[in-house]
Amino acid sequence: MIKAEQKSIEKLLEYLAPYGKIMLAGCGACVTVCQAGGEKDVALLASALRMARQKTGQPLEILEVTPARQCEPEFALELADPIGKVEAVLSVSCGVGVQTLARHFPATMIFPGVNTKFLGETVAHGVWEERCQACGDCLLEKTAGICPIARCAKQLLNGPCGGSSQGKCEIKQETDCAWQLIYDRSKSLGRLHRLTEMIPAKRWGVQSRDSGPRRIVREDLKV
Amino acid sequence: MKAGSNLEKAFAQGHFAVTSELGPPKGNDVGVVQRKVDFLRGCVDAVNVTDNQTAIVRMSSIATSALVVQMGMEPVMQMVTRDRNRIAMQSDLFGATALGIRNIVCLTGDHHTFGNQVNSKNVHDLDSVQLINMVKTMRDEKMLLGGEEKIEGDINMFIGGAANPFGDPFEFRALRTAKKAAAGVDFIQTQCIYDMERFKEWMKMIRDLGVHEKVHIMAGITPLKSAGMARYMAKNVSGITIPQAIIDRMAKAAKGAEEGIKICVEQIQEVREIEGVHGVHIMAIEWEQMIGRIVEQAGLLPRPQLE
Amino acid sequence: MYQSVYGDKPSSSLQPIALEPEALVIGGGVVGLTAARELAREGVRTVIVERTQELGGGIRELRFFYDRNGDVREWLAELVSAVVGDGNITVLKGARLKRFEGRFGHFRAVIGMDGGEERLLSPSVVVLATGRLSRPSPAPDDDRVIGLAEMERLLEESPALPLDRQGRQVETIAFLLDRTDEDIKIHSVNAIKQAALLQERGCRAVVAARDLKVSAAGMEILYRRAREKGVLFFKYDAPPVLSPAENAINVSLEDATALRQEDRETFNLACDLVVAPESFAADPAMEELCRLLGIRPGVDGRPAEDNPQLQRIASNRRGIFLAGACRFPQLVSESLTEARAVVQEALALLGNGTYAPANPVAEVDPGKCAVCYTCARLCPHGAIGIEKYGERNVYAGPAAENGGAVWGAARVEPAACFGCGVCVAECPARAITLCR
Amino acid sequence: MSNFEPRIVAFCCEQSGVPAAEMAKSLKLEMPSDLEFVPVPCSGRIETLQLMKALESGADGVVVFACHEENCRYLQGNRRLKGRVGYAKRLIAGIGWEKERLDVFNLATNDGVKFAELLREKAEQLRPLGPSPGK
Repeated sequence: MIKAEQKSIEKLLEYLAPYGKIMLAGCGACVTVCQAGGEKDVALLASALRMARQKTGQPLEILEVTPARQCEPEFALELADPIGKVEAVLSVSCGVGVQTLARHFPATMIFPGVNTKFLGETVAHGVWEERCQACGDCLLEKTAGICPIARCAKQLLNGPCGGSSQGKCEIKQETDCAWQLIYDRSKSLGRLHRLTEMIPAKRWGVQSRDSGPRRIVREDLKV
Repeated sequence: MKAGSNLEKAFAQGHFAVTSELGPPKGNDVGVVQRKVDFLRGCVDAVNVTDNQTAIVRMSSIATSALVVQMGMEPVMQMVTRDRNRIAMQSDLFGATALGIRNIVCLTGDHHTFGNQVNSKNVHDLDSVQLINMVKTMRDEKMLLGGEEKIEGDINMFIGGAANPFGDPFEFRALRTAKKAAAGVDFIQTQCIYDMERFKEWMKMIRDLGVHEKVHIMAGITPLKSAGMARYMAKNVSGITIPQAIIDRMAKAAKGAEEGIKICVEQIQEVREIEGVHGVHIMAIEWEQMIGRIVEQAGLLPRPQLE
Repeated sequence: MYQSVYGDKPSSSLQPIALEPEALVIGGGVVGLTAARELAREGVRTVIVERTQELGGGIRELRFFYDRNGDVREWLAELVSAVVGDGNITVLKGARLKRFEGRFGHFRAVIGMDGGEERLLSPSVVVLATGRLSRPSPAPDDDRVIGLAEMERLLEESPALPLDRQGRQVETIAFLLDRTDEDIKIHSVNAIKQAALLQERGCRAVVAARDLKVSAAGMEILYRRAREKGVLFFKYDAPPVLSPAENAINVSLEDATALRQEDRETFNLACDLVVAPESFAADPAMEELCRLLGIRPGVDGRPAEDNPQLQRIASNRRGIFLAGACRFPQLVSESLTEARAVVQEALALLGNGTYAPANPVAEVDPGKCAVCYTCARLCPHGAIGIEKYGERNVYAGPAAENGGAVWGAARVEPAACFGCGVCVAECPARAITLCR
Repeated sequence: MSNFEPRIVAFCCEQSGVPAAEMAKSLKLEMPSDLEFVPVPCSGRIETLQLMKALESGADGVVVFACHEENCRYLQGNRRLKGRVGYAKRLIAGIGWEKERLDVFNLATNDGVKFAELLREKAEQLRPLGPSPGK
């Protein structure tokens, strides 16, 4: 799922300084799972913001709302009435939610409350790691199920680079070297021979975001 | 002959080649280049020109290499895939060959977070193996990547790559170098060697794969200036392992620099006996003035004048 | 061989639901008033929501009936007083529909009054009768070119010759009907009616049309009466050209009644007045109304009927009906027929106060529902909604039983479901079954 | 293989396919022998999965009788079905089955004759293809 991290409270207070009444919109899906924008996080952040503004003498009235998802037009439109009553919205859903609200409420400023980070896996409770860059042309078949595009700092397709040592990436000690993992797993699967053939240059410009913002249309469903 | 460069001739005529490394200035002071070239004149068959090494902004490798050519020495232009996409790299190759540059070393390059532009967006459109293959295709099939267009003119480059026998997973290192050989590399310069045993083991695996006949392996050598430098490199330059024996030897020596040079010469003599090693690549980071002495003490002078 | 089209267990939700005899009529025009009056007569408590401060709607421009004598305004006044006097009907003027939720059997409508006050209604049926806006036709900017409405007023103000307008003698009037679009008859009816009345007053009336629409009850008789009174009818292909003459407008048109091209003559009619019928404009509020009511928008700013093959007065959602000019600009008589048809269908639905689904009904298993909104979005009859998740609009886990009310999952309103099964096929979680 | 009698599953929309089928029966029109009808309230009820399952479990041909494009009693049902049949056709073509094994025909309520004709033509078309590869 999409993983995100809340922005610092100072930054959020800076956004909300000019407003007296806002909506704090959470999201019931991905950001709930990574504890950045679920109903509990909304309540937590709301009380922190209220207390901060209490101190400065300009109280902040917050309308707390957490629809099931913020990336469906219908859920966004359900917030139409409450949004009509607030001066601005602080959305702690991922970047998709913020932009969905922005598209549907042209007259209301929608502030991002979190930094959307990556598509990732819950490695442990409270620990999430990047797994996918949505490059549009999955090559996991070539690398035994470990993606170098997402998990190698230099996105090497014919790794490892010279800096891989004791299974760790030279850049961050806590990060496993993707190519060490690829090597180990290929070996255990008996697919080492696949790593001796050069993976050709990737067609970034055709399927990844380098081809510009992408769109999927299922003609059979569109009707 | 693939490119007709001096380095290629050295290998072709069976000489034990010697290359060194030159770091371009952090600005446009041509004098820095001139000084380093003068140190190396006559001591090496060709000199590597680094490409924003450790992601620290320096004069570009193509410009510096062109200057080296004007100064009458043969450069080995390094190109990293960190900073340029395939369009930039192919157009730079056009320019480089036009400016008389005949050797290239294709590298992935150090991650930009090591350098002084931590906020930059890295490119990594290709990796070193794909770059090697691209240059080979441009040279041998006169084709751009993607294969549609014909190239006007010849891209005669003697293609080099790097290898790190001391990185992990060790068993895969030789295989990866074989992969580069298949991709079309002509010579390989290894990371600087301190753990001689591991290097010999790596060379054996290279020989078992028959790579040493397809590719000229050059052993990487870096003289240590002091025990401090040795400890520093062992600790935070990943991919380099320095046996404790060498660190102790450096610590005991009265003048670290002299001991470093002595060790360096011993290493050169030792690697010369290893079957499959066709040359040595001496990287004296900001110590180019010592190269002359090292090469001379190692008995590698005078360098052959090849035509 | 294939997974059965219908679920095996009978649906728990096929029991009949209670229906309060309450109706909401949107639009205080002649159609809305008629529908409200008929519903009230059958004991249905009706609320009329009229956007302006005056009842009557578009018909207030008319004075004369085309097929019988009598003053339209008297007839309208009598209807309005009957409605206002009826105990079962509440009239809300200066009011509009602000919000509309729920499905058949559980509609909730919030009416916003001009004063800012709001009213909550829970109608069982809704009648959409908001009529059409008419805009002066884009005639050349000559003050002697007027619309049908203005001609109707002129006729009312001067019952006999000399007909004068702004002090000028009016003798020859030409009606140009080339702006009638394909299937709208109303302009032809009014033009011929007015031409006949003008002839009675001694004027010379001319009607020029691309093709005359007379396919309505009593239209043939009206046409013959006009001919008998001396109204001249011209048929043309190329639109007539208007050009100012000394103190008249010259209308030159090539009469297309002659069969052979060379026999066609060009006529130049010097007229004191030219009548160009108004054109009908889409009511911008209709698009918003369709969205609020959740009904299918049609073409050219009209609401769409449920299905062209079936009743034209039913919208695609059970319990919501369309009638009158808002559905299609037509003769008042035709609109009134539609009003009565709506009343009959509404009464059939309300029945004896209960409604039992007559068709198989889809049912969502909340445990499997991923709240992906596909079914609510696709249901052709707006019968599926995502249940509000509690007052604080928070997302509770699926199938969190909460006193029978299931939160956070899609729910099909049995009474509103037509049993087509599209949602069942389209649901990515295969959480919906069709139960008989 | 000429006497091979293809097994056909016909999904029929209750608004068009079913009345047409009843009309064909009452007119005693000649129809393929190995035929199975699946009545559905609207062709929009037919899932891509049901089309595939019918083929997978032994049908040599699957046909869907849906209303004409603008006549769907439930507005868009038949257009959604058309999309699904298109998807399924691409799927079976992708796995090397003949596209003719899956088809959709648009009918009106009184198309009894056309119904029988279409089924006979489909049986004719399937005969040379032989039993379904899935058998």
